[in-house]
Amino acid sequence: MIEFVCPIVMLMLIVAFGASFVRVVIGPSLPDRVVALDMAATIVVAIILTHCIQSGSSYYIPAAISIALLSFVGTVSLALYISKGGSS
Amino acid sequence: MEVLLAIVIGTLYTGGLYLMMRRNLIQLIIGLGLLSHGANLLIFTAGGLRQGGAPILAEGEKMFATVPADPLPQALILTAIVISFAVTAFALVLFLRTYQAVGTDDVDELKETDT
Amino acid sequence: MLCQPLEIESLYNVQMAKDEGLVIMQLFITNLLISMLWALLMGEVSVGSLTTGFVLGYVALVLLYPSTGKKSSYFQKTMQFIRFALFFTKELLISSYRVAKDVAKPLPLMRPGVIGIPLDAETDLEITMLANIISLTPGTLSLEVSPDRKTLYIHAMYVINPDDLRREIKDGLERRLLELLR
Amino acid sequence: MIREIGTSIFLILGGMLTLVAAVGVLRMPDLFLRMHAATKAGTVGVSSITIGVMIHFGTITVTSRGVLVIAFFLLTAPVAAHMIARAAYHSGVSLWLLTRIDEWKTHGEIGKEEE
Amino acid sequence: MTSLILRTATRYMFPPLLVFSVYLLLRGHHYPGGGFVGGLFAGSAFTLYALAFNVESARKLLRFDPRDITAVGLAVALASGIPALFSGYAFMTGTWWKVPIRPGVVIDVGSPLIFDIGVYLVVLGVLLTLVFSLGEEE
Amino acid sequence: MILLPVLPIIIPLAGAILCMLFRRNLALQRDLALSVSTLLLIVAVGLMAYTRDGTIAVLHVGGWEAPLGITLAVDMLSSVMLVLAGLLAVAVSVYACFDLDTPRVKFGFFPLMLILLMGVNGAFVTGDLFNLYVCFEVLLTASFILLALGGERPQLEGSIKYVALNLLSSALFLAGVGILYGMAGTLNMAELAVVVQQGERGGLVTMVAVMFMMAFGIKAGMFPLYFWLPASYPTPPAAVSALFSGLLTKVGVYSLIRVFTLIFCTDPEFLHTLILIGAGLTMLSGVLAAASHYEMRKILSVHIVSQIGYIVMGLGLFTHLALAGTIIYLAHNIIVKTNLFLVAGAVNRLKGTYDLHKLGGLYKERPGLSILFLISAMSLAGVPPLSGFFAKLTLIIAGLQQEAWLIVAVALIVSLLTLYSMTKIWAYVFWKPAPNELPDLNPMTPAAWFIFLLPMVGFTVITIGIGIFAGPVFDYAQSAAGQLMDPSGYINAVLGGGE
Amino acid sequence: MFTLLITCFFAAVLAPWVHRRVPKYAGALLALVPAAVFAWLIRQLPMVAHGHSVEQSFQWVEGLGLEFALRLDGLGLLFALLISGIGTLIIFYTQGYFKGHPQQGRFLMYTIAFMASMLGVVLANHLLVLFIFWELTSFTSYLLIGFNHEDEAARSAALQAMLVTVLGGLFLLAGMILMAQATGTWKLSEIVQRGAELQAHPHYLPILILICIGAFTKSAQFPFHFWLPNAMHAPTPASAYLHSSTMVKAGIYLLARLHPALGGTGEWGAILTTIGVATFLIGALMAIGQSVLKRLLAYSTVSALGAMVMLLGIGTSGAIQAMAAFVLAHALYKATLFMVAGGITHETGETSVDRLGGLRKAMPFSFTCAMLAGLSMGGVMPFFGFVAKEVWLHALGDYPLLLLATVAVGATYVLVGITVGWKPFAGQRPDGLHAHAVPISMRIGPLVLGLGSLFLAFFAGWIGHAIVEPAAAAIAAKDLEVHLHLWAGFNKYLLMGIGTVAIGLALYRTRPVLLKTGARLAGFARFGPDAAYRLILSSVLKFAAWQTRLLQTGTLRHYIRYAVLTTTALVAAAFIRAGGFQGLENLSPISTRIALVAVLMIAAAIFTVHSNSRLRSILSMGLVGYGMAMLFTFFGAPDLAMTQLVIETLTVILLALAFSHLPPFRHGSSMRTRGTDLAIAVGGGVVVMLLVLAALDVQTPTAVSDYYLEHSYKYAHGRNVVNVILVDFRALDTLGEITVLTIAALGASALLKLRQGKQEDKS
Ligand code: NA
Ligand code: NA
Repeated sequence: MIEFVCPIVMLMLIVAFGASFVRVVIGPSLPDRVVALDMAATIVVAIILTHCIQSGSSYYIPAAISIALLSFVGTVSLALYISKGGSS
Repeated sequence: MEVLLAIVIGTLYTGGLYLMMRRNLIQLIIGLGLLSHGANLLIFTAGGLRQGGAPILAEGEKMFATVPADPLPQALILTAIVISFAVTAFALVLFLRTYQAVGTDDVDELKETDT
Repeated sequence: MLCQPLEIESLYNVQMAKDEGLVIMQLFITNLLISMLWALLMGEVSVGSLTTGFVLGYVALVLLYPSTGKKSSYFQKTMQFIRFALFFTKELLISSYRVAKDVAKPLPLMRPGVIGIPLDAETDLEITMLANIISLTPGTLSLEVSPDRKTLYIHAMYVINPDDLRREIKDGLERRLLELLR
Repeated sequence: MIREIGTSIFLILGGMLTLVAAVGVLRMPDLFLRMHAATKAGTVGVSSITIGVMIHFGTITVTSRGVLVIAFFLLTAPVAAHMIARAAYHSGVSLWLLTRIDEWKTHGEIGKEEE
Repeated sequence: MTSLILRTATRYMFPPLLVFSVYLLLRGHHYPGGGFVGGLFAGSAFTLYALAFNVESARKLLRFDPRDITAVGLAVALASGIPALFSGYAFMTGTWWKVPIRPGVVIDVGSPLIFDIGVYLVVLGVLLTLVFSLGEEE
Repeated sequence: MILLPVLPIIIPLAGAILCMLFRRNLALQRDLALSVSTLLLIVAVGLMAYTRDGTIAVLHVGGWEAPLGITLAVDMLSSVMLVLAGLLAVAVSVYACFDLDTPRVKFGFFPLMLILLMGVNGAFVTGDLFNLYVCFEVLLTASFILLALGGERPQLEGSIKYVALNLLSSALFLAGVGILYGMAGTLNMAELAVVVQQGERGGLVTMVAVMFMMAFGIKAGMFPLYFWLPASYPTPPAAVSALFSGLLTKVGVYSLIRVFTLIFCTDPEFLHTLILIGAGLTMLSGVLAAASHYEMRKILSVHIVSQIGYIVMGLGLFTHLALAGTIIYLAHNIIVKTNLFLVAGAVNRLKGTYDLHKLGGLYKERPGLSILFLISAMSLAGVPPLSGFFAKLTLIIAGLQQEAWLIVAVALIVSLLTLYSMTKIWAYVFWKPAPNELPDLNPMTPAAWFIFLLPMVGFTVITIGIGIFAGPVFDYAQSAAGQLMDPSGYINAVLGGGE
Repeated sequence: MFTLLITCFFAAVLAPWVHRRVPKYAGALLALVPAAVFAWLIRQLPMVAHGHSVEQSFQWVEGLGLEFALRLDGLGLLFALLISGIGTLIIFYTQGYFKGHPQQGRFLMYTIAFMASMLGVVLANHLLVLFIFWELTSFTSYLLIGFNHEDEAARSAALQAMLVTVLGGLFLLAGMILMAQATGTWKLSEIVQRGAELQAHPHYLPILILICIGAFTKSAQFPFHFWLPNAMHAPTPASAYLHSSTMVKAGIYLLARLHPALGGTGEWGAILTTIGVATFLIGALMAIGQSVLKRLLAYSTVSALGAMVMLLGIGTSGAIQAMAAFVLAHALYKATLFMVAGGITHETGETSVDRLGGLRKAMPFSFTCAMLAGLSMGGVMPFFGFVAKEVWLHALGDYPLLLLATVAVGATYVLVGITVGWKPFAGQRPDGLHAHAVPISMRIGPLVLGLGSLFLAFFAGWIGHAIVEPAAAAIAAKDLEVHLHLWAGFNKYLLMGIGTVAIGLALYRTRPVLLKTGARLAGFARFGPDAAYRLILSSVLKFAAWQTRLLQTGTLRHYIRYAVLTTTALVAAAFIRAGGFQGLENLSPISTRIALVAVLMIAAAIFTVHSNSRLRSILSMGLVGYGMAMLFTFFGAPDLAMTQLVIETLTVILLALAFSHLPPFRHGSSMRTRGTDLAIAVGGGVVVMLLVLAALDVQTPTAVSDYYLEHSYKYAHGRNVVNVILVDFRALDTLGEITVLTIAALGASALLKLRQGKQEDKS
């Protein structure tokens, strides 16, 4: 069952990643792109977690935690950059 | 699969090289970034792709049951990633200082030392 | 000053009476210990055994603690917490569902707007938790706390009547949250 | 078997919600609306997948880490959204055409001066 | 300019981040992680603090000059290669000691672990040196 | 051999760490740098003595025998390079005490210099291809900073080109390493040599070899990849330029030699011919560029390029004698070029400029300094019986033996043009009367001046010494070249289980 | 001999010190050194005259076959005697010439060093040793010509002389090496015995040409003669020594020395005779029109050198004898004339003959010496010049044209002799020309040599037997008898000699006309070799500047282009050479998720490149990083995925921190530039792609990794093999890596702090 579900979910997630990707590309404003990138990071976490199930190994979870935490720090720094009037 | 990844690597190198030939310092940095991605992926691909598990021995086991991914390229890439991060960080500061000292970020204008 | 940095000692400046807080903490730790003991007794440290142990421990504490002659809000808080968690989970699910619906819907049906909510929450923790929970609940998203810390500006997807929305948040979310935290 | 079903349900739920969030980010007309989608559906989606993982492995280590992932997401997603929102607002990102009311603008002028 | 919400969130995220970094460091030999990622995490925690508050308070929180941390880390990493010499082995040969942490439980502590601690300190120091000095740039 | 081969790496590292810890005590840093350099020299001489009879000093770092861990292997070529690096370090440390501005020292000149040495030495001793990459990055990063540290416009502009091209080179290098690992499944150079020799698809290995040629070619400063060098080398203070000119490009050359004698010698018809063509173009292009400059450091810098051509020529000829010539040339060039930069620095210290048009009359004012310059300059030009003569002579004999007429003709013409450039400096700076009397900028006491000149005197003595004792020097070079031409000794020492 | 050379060099090094200690008598003291050499040589005379030679040899560079081998035979002795004898006198002369000059010590140093080098040239018995000393003479001559280094003309003359002679030296070196390879020995004494072998060798002609060019440049043969007159910027003692009697004869010496090995063939005769005659005539022709004393002498020297080459080219026994005798005669009179000319200029400050006159009263001594030398030069009885000319004419008996030329040129020698030896002293002294007698130290040299020209003629027989004969024998490599006579009887050659003198006198009469013609001839100098030298030098410099401008453009893009293009071209060449791929079969099947990620990565990379906004670019690169992380995840690399993500984010943070201080993208390149760049970049990308596929084509088992996987837990106590590699198997890499990190941070913070410090300084 899981062998069947995982690839489907994985494909959904990659499509989702593609959607965020498009938003990063089309913007239009800088915050839009940052939001999209943050979304992409979230999706990467989801993908990594799904891969954990698919491959049956839990070693990737720290990677998921890492990105969960660090994408936040990254987003904050970009947000602060925008707040300071940073241009694109 | 490898052919596909080779194309990705080629694209990354192409993009990196192209950006390094642009006139902005920042594009130079980004170019270096793409180049380093390309190099890492290259090591990964050339080292042989195994869709096996991670090279981590499970708790309580003494031997790998199935052949996992090749750990050596991974270690090499880790080192390379870190080095490229360090160098990128320094280059960034260098470019920042250059911009402040010279007053331009146009690489084409930075030619005083060559003449 | 707003950006006054805090010393590391004050990182957990939980706004509670000190002795009361200590008691709650003691009880919680006791509860945890009981749960671990249970897991060890069962010979299997797993999510299931620990949860069972915790529930058992809680029941035991509820039964045994009054016999010490003391009183604690631990039990009340725990129940409040559980209730809040359930409420929050429900809101989360609803909000996700709403988003799914909205994403599928034609756009012109939305009526977004930015409104300000007067705050009863005072401490940093209260304000932050409120803002976060607002962001995670359906149709609303926290934007900014006013510099005087009296107003929270939020973005809402469906602003039919701003005052209704304000009331809904103040009576629903803020009240429950402050109950739990105070 | 039950475990497997549970895992699958949470996995599918999570995948769908994440997809919804991403489509929302793509489709919604303005930044704030996009953030609604990303923050809520995204967080719930990834949390759901995490629960799936927790159920699948069922060990204490995986569960505790899963809890950690969820907790971090619940804590960070709204804060990040808030940071972007205020940054966007300050940098003058325009609201959607149909936005009805903007109290921040009317009230906020005073606050801005104070800063 | 900083946000109250961010500051509060940072205060609550900071200790877990540090703990997580140490976890990554210590478990790195057996599980994904290690000194490098661990150090980056510790550094990220301080970076977040510097972003949420300011560089000065982050420096105060750190107490040591990040450059000193770097140097000490490098020294630790280098020194981890030396114990082997006393036993007549080549430089950097792993030396392992059995350390009883509880009765009946003995863990292996080796010079590679010390090396990894050095890496952790270096990475922490480096990241903070970069972030602090860039953040202080006018 | 549990320690010796790794000492050239860890001694400077330890020194650098101490310097970093005592960030504020500049005097201590200076003393540390000097003592560490001296120690390095002693260690290098020790290694040289150890490897003198053809033994190869092998250390399996971490006790992991080759090809599992990183194996350090010091042969005669390595040890001579180590000795030269040590000499240079001592000289530059002494010189730097006088010539460097306080801000530069304050912001870490000495630790950076030591780290640079660590990288350089590491490149000389390592027997592992990826470790070589790491060593390159160490020395490159240190050099980036040393270059840019002045913060002046030319230094920054120069370092941008330097950084960009050297990072490009690193990317090529890394790609080469990755591909070679993919092909051979090992990173140990000795084992790579074995695998590549046995491999069936030598042609594809040649492709990788070209990548390495390019990567090292950029670092070595070969045509048409050298343009970062004239843009950057003349910009920092003389102590730094001297360090760079003496060591950095030479590491590139060393790596070329190492890799193209040990691993990629399956297709010399293609590869070594390419190297030979590159060598010719390099020496010609460099010397022509030198002829068109009127700034002391610039002339010296582009001459580095030209000299690289000579050094690489021996590798391109790929005979025993030619490699011996390359080794002598390498040693000669490190000493002489460094010395010329130091003298240029001394001139600048006196007169505040490197511009040939603005300088003059120094022969009258400073005969001692003039003679130091003249001897080194003539040695560079190949005037007998100084070191440069024997280096060139060996290469030319080797070239004529191979009937490589064209490269010999180029080499001879270039040596004439080198003479032209050197006499140009001599005529403008020392002979010509000063256009307007420039006062001594930094008056020094005679004692200080003497110590300041000491490194230069030392190098000059060595230049003459190599000429006079050309016999033993040549014998050493020939034995070293023998080790390179027949790498089986190296391979056996590394793979044979060591001690 | 070795000791002699060492002593000489040592004396040279000590000269400045000696001068400082005893400024007044430095010359006299130092002259003792060459005098001692001379004495030693005289003692060897009998032995050498009997056909023996003195040899000495030390190993120097065994591996190269380089021995420090010296050999004194007849030829060497002739030259060595001249070098040390005239050297003694010149050094003594210097004492007066440079009286009170602060740099006299330096001059003495150069001169003695030169002398030692020159001795080395004629004593060397090893090609390379000869070459080494040969180059040293060029180098010391550079220092001597440029002695008045504040004078621009002196510097450029010094450079010219050096470039020309060193250029020749390089040809010579190549020739010597080829010769050694052809004969299998470096030893001159052995090479001269292998003439036949050498002449049969396919490299014979190249060797001959290379060596001739070397000799011709040194000996100022046409078309390389131009440097010699220009070298007259040297102080007179140097000119007298180097440019008349010694250095310029090094080339002659070399040709003479190699005559047994190379000579006797048609090529040898043709080359040497042609060039020799041309030089002989051109030198004489140019001498006619000169009025500057030293240039006049210089051109006549050029001519004389041509004569020597010509005689060598003829190569008969007679010609060789004549050459040897002429070398001696020429050295004696030419050095004298130079020294006298130097004396005149020293005392009057005047350089042109035509502004001189009537000095006989003021400088009677110089007048005497000048007359002695002038007469010898003119070939008048009873001077040694006459003796030499007799033999010379004899030797040319079979060559009527050359005889004619010799008579004509001989007449110009007469003219020169009179112009230098008579003209300044005769007639009226021009107004304002002050003169004193030269000091004693400046008298000895001219006197000894002038008288030598006279007395040697009377001992011609003995000289012929003791000195000329061994030299000629060495040149010819066979025993021959030399009979020199002051009076050889009344024959046609005597008549010719007398005729020569007569024509010379007539020429002197018409000198004003000749000068005008000469001035007109000088106009042709624009097309002469001197002009060619300047043209070549300036063209080389122009070309150098052009190529430097062309390549070193200062634009980073161009440098990257060169690098990428070269790499692309060469790798592609290697690929074609390798014959493409052969076994790309064992590729893994394509999985959808990886294909999707790959496509997204390519798209992200393209957008990174294409974006015209820096932040968009950075964010897209972040997406590439995420893609990398996903690939790492799919292919079993959790550590990598984690690190990649963390680094990616941190890079973005650092960039965001730095961006506040950097401007947005402003500068675009033209469409065409971008197109070219893109094409080049694509080339680079394709090459890398090919390389990856090449790596996959050569799949080999990865033994190292298998060991790691098997043993990392057992021996390194770690389950995470990647981490074990990093901290144990390859910990040294990691140590290097953290060092890079450390200094990068150190450097970045230093750069930033430096600026802050600078701003504080300003305010
Ligand atoms: Na997030
Ligand atoms: Na492979």
